[in-house]
Amino acid sequence: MTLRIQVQQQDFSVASEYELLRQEARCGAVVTFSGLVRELTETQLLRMTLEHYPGMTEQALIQIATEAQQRWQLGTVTIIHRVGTLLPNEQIVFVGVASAHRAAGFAAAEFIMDYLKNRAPFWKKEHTSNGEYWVAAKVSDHVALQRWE
Amino acid sequence: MTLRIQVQQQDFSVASEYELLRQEARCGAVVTFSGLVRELTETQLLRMTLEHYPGMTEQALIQIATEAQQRWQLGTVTIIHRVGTLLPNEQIVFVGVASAHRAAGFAAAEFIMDYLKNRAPFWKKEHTSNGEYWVAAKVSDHVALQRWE
Amino acid sequence: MLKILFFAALRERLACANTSLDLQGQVLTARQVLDRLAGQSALWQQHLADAELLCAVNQQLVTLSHPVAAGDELAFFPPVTGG
Amino acid sequence: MLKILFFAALRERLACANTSLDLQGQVLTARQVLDRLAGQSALWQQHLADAELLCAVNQQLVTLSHPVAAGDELAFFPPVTGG
Repeated sequence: MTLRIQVQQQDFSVASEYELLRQEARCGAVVTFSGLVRELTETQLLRMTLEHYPGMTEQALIQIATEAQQRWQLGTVTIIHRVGTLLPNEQIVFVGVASAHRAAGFAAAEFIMDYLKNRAPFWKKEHTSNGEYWVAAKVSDHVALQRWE
Repeated sequence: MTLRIQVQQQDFSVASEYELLRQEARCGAVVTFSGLVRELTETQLLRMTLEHYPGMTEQALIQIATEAQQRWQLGTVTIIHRVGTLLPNEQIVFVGVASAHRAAGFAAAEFIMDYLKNRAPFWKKEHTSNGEYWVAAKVSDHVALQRWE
Repeated sequence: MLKILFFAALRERLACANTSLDLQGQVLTARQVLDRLAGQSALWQQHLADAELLCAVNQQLVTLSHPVAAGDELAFFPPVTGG
Repeated sequence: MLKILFFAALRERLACANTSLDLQGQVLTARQVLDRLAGQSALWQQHLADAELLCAVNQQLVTLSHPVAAGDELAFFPPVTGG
């Protein structure tokens, strides 16, 4: 049971993270989630900036990962979240879970993302060809939490 | 909506597959599942052999991926499954899903694995220090299907 | 002719990967074919009686009530264990 | 002193990233602190009245009924949007 939590400006390598996750001899399943900056439908996204609450962010991610490890039998859990300026198609977040059984891996990875979306102090601002906008929280992200309660 | 299905003896690269999946500008989420040959608890696993039903295998995987694309809004769906001789910690299977929303990606990747485990004609044989054994189907894999019906 | 395939543990137990059956123009169910095959020997009877066996006709999973005719490809195999 | 932080849209609207309050030995709830801050100006009143605001004490999410005292770090911010 290893926890790997990183909040960083620089990009991350899914390939390297996956290699770390697959090393555990007793874990036959690795589930990963990657979140990317995607294009907007109604206007052109120039870049995104990600603000966070230093100190609280890391604690929140550790709490979420620890809670997942208490709920399911997991090997390594990795959470990486970027902050600062991001361009379209850049990577924002990575969650990786190694586990003996796939159901635990899928559940834990989705649980971590659902909690991260609602509890971890990150805020996105979109810089578009029409101006700058703070991203609004989505009702669907609140609803997503309910299944875990 | 792209489908990428491969049944092959040679290993695959999760890094390359991920790079293909993350190219879609409108897909902000990439979920991957990798299944690995894991150690046994009671005896030493020397190697595993994977038999399949050529022709039917590819069709079964295409059907499963197509069904997932009908149920959820997805971008590229990739399924790679190896056959032949595999050593401990080698990669067996890869499922990757790109989607606009993470819930669809998680659901589709798990759906594909659950169906693959029950419907795709692959059979594993474990070669251990105590002899050779065909792997028995797991009740939990049958149960896993029920949630999708 | 009906082409018949066996896979995995079943293939090993029967010591047979594929065989064929002359249906003489008949249409049978997969179960009827299974019964005919089982009549070939005590060994085949024993191993083809497994209620867990799966069946595919022309590379599609079907139930044993599915019809087969000359030119079809019929396969019997144990529950799958890939992934 | 109580250290108070604001983030994201709230920080921009208040044009303030952090401030402090002398509690003079009192223990207040986060809501009482919010009310005091809102009294500073019409602008602050307007933006701190947002019912959606989240609150953290010593870097843990809490409800507005949570007590704070000198030495604590209190933060107010809009719903989070990471991931």
